Amino acid sequence: MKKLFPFFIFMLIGLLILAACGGDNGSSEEQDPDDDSSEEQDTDTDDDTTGDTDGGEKVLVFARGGDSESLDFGSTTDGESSRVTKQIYESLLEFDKESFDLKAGLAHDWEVSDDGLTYTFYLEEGVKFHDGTDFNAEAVKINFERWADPEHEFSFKDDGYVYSMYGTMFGGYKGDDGHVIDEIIVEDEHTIVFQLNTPLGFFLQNMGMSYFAITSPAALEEYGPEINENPVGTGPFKFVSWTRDEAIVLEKFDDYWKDGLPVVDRVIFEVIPENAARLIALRSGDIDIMDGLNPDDAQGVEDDPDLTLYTRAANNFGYLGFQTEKEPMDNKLVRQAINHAIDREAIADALYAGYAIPAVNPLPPGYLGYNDEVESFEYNLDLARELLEEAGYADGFEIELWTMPVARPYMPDPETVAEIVRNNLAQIGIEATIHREEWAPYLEKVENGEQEMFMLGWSGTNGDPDYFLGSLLHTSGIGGSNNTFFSHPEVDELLDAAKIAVDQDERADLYMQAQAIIRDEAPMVVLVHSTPVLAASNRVQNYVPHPSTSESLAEVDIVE
Amino acid sequence: MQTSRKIEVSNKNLQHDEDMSTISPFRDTMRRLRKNRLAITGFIIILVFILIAIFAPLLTSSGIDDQVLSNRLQPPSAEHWFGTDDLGRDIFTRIAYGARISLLVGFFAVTGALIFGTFLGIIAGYYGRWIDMLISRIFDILLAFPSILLAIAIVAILGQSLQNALIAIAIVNIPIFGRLVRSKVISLREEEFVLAAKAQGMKNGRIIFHHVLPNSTAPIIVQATLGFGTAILEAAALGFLGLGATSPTPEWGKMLSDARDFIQLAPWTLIFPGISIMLVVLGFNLMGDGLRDALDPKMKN
Amino acid sequence: MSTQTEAPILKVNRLKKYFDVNGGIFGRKIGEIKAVDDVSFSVNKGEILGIVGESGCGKSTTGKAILRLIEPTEGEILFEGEDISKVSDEKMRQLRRDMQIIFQDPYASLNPRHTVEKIISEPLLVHGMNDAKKRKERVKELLEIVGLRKDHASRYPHQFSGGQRQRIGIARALANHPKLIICDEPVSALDVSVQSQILNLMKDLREKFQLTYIFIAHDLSVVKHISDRIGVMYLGRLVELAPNDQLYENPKHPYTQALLSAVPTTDPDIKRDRIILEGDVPSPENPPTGCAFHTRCPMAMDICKEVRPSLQKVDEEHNVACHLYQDE
Amino acid sequence: MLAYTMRRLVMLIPVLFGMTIITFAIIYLIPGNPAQTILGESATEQNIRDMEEALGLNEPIYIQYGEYVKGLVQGDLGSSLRTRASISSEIGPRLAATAELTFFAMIFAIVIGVNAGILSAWKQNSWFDFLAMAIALIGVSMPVFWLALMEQWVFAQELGWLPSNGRQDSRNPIDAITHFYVLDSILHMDWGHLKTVLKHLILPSIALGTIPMAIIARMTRSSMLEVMNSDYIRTIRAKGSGQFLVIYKHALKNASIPVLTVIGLQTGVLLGGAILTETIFAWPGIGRYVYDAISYRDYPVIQSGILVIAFLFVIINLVVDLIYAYIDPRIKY
Repeated sequence: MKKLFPFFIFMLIGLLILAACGGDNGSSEEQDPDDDSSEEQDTDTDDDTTGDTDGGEKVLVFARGGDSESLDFGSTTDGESSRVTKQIYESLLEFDKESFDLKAGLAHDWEVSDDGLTYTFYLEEGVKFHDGTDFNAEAVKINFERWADPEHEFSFKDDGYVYSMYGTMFGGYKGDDGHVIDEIIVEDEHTIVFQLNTPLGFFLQNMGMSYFAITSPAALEEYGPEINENPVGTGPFKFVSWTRDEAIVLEKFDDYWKDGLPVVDRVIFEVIPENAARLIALRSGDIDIMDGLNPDDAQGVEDDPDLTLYTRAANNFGYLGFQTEKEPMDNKLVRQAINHAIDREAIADALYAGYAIPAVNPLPPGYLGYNDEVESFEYNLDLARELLEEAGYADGFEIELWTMPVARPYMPDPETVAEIVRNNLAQIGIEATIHREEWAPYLEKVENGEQEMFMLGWSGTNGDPDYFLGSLLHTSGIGGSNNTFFSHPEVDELLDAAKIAVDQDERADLYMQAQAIIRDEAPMVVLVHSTPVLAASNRVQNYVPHPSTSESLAEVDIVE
Repeated sequence: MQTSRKIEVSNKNLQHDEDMSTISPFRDTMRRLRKNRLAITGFIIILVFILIAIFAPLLTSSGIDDQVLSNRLQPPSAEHWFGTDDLGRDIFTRIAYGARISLLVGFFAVTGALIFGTFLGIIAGYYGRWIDMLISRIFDILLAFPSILLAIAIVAILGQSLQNALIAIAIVNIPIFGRLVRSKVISLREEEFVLAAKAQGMKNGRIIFHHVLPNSTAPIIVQATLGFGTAILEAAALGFLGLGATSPTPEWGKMLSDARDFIQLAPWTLIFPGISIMLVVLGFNLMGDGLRDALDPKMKN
Repeated sequence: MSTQTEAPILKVNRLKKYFDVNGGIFGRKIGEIKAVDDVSFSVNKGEILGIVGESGCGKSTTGKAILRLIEPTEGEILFEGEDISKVSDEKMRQLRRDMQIIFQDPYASLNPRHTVEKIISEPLLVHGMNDAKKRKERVKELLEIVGLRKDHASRYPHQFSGGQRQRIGIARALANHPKLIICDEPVSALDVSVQSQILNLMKDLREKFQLTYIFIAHDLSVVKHISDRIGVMYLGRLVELAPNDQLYENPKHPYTQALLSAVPTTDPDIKRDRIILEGDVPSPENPPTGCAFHTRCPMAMDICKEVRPSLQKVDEEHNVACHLYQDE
Repeated sequence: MLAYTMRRLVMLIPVLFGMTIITFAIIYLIPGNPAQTILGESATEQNIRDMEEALGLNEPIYIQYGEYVKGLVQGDLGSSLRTRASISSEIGPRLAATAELTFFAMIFAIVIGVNAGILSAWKQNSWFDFLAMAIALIGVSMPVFWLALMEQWVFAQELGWLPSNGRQDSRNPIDAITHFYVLDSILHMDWGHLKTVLKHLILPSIALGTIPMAIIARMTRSSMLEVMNSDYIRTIRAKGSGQFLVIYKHALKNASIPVLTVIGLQTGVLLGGAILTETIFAWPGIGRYVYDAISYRDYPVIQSGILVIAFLFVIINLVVDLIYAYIDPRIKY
């Protein structure tokens, strides 16, 4: 016990000194965003690793709200995962920088047969995986078979691997009726042919998705089910380390096949869960780019001379869905009335500080076949009341409004949206009570159509309209993703035709027709397309956010 | 007779302080409590919040969910004393109505814990043997979890709602009351006046309710008062973690969690709910401390 | 004094009370304390039986075990001919109307939160006097019987002196006209000056209400004036049981002799040599074999270490458990 | 002492057993299908069936519980629904992060609490005493998460003195050996890192340590007042000069028991508070692990996180009890 007293005093003094010097340092950070150099001066005398890493290296720190689930892109649908794997892996095709237009990826050229059943890809030569093995047609075949065939040696089914995105995009798995890929033929080392059994309008679009990138077969062999923690691809950066909930560190792949890329030496994906805290970190120079800027803070970022504000193009929408088989939602007039009663502008302003587009169609603008001519539902309470009266509900009614318990990209704050909707509905006499469920039962029950009115949304992945319209509004989606139970023969026909058409103009026309019908039937209130805002330090150059939320950082530079 | 003479002597002694003849233990406590300045402060704080909760509709003209989206995140002003939140709702209104929630949560959680805890504590303490064994082990297990964690577990099972949070907090507090009552009952069981009651031929129920319980009230009251504060804190924490009240309920912890994103833009959305929680809890802590001093000076540690 | 003609009101046969001792890693029973070990005696109606022994000898346990305030481990307790050691709790509860106890500590035995009125009227209520007015009357009556004032009824125990509290305790015991009262060292917590008042009161009450007392004390001088017969206990066993005068004039057991030699006499003519006992009372958890007293007995013989002496009649009504007097 | 220790260990068994039942119940009793949770809104029925099978959800309850306990005994906590990573391997570094934070919070609480308590008692009824006790009272009434938010607002944002989140500078991460970053940077003899790591520790430690600090201050003060009224201290006080240090030493000796008690009692509060503090300061500890799991409804992680924290709590309490029994001879065992 005698030693305790000096110990306490020592600790007390120590803490005070720390607090004091912490203060000094912090204020200098505040003035000088280039914290590293000042940090280095302090520590220069000590021989440490700080000097080596900071010396001439360019380090880009990208901060986001959540950690990645897995670095095996195919077995997850998590955006935070593909954001990282996009840097490590490449697909046969790539999307253009700001849109879903296709350009060459690992395949420099491709051909489609006239019947739309045979796709031939000519692969880049001399491309190496990070582990030094060669990229070739065989590798492509192994990857696709791994996803398609649950019995494949690299399927890792027993370890809980499920490739749900593959199943969704290619109509199921090997042996399923809807599965479109009949056969994959390796023509030669650098030529591969996909033989389909039905035409698929968005097959090429799929090939650009980061969910169908190519993993080194040698690495699959080596790591087995642990491939999700040891990614090996052909991308500009290779994987270094992953400290869960802290950071994923990537470094420049020296043998990258595109000359002069990547520009920076290291990319660190840091996790800072709170939007506000992330902005503090950006301002103090701890990070370079932050995703998920609170829209209310966007003005402050624009006013800040050291920061730049970026917006991502819209690629999703949130909606208020109606169970169209249940009373009173089976009445088209009621659905239209509610459409007129919801103040989309207010939601866009309140939730996104204006960084959202009030939605008209259940498809983001800029997509193939987006129908500009569809008239939006005007926010008009009188009109809404009239329609309601016409439908026989002059005195309104009581209803449950189901709201989801988790935030999704298309609906960052479902509770607040629910409150605004409830308020709006009250104005036309509809008394909504907000009903909550846990996420899993919520999805189950919504899929079973137990509710009358619910909230949900949809995010794009391959930039194709079918992923929106086909999933959400085709009769075949009932019991799955068609939670409004919307079933309209004419719409079904149009969507079916568009799905198998290979000519993109023809497809666009079919989708436009479908949207016009959907607008009139009003199975849902399409609320807003969010245009997420990001902020970055002015030192960051050539950064272009992609609507899919994952963009390559290969060309991004840091200038002092 | 020799005896009667002696009695007269002692009667004189009693007449000497005749005015004390009706002083019951209860009044004695009240007298001591009134002298305790901290306890009075605590009592006043709580009273103020109770009045705010009751008269909330008179204090403010707006409702808890009156959204004026054009009026978002306004700083405190004459019109909005505590400013407005991200949906343009008056924060003062929400805090005033929120007082109802916090006080009710405290009340019901403590009452629930008190009733079940006392019941189990009495059974364990009075009957002993295997039933004591069983109940005590259950208490041990429940107490093996840090309280907020156990509450999280319970809400995870029951699902998120204010009511379930309340149930969780009550369950978490049951062993605290249970153990207290049990130990008190065990010590009282050995007291001669309880033995005397048994010797008189009283039934167990009567012994428990007329002899054992009334003599354990002091620590129970103290614990209940302090428990009020903890329950409010726990409810706020659950609300903050997104496991308590749901929108648009103006629960203070939930208000804090909703306002987190606006810490830079609108700090008042965070400051006022936090201060409210702190003040109410402080009130109960002060009163609990005061009651402890007044009721049972031995319990001080 | 003795009224041998009637059947005894209470008969205790081979009463035992063992307390378990727990310990070890699993908290199992690792031993037992023989607080009362094979005690037999009987009490006649209207008699006062004194039980004397050093503290820890099991005399209080015996008293409480008779009332089943502590459940006896073994043995029979015949109250008015009926074995009450095995009757149901409810039956026992009703029997307690007839058997009462006065506790040692007048401060602890009264509920501090109840008024005197409530304390005394509660036994009336639980045994069926539902009329509040009648109860009030009876409480006043009882207060006067024990020498307190009627208006004391509204006060709380903490406002009384020790002697007065013990009077309240006596009034409570008397409330339902009991037949037997066990007095568990009723005066040992009181000042010497008050002791005799209480003893006199109890004597008066016995005559007035034809009560039977078992009077437990750790001091022979207290029971001398009040008892008809006296039993002496040592380490959970009865070592001597004899009528009052015989015990004082002719104590047989060496332990009784030692106890008696410590009593200061008021008669200067009688001179006794004080017998000082050596050593401490052995632990009841591990009592000596044979005669429990042999470790301290000035007259111990070899047999005392081996064989436990039984309580045997040496004279009419004089029983002793000692090898000095054993016939065989 | 050994027997006492053994007995305490044996008494732990039913408690641990009960804990597994409670944590098992979390998975078993939650509404909805975990497979659906994992796969989200775009899952097909076949996906869900496959996932159920992979997770072993189609077995009867006793088999599931048996598997669960069997796994626990082998140190296998199952795997996360969200990341599919093994929880046992994920939890280690997080445990270290939480332990480091908790340790420094406790140091803060003890250093400030004990000193403030002693000084308050020494200067009883002075303005210092009044102020310190007022702060202590407010301290116990403060919601941890609110304090943390206010700290972040004032010290990180408005003043910019201290980092607002994380354990270290992400641009320049430390090469983890033990995952106790303070220890790691000492092992690396890397004083630059040590400084940043300690700077990151300040705000969360203060937030987490405030409640125990307040309680320790109050307990120290009251036990000190008792000591100070003893004849022994009166004599020393009467002697005059140099008395303060003597009393300080003497007082500390006496303060050790209440402090130890508080440490035992407050570890639970601390570990519970860690959930809130870690969330706000983005501290990658076990508390935030559980919090993130809550928002993703990742029940196996919630389950294991709660179990591990509770286990830790039980062990710490056991150790405190044993130390207590060791240093205080009045305690019977």
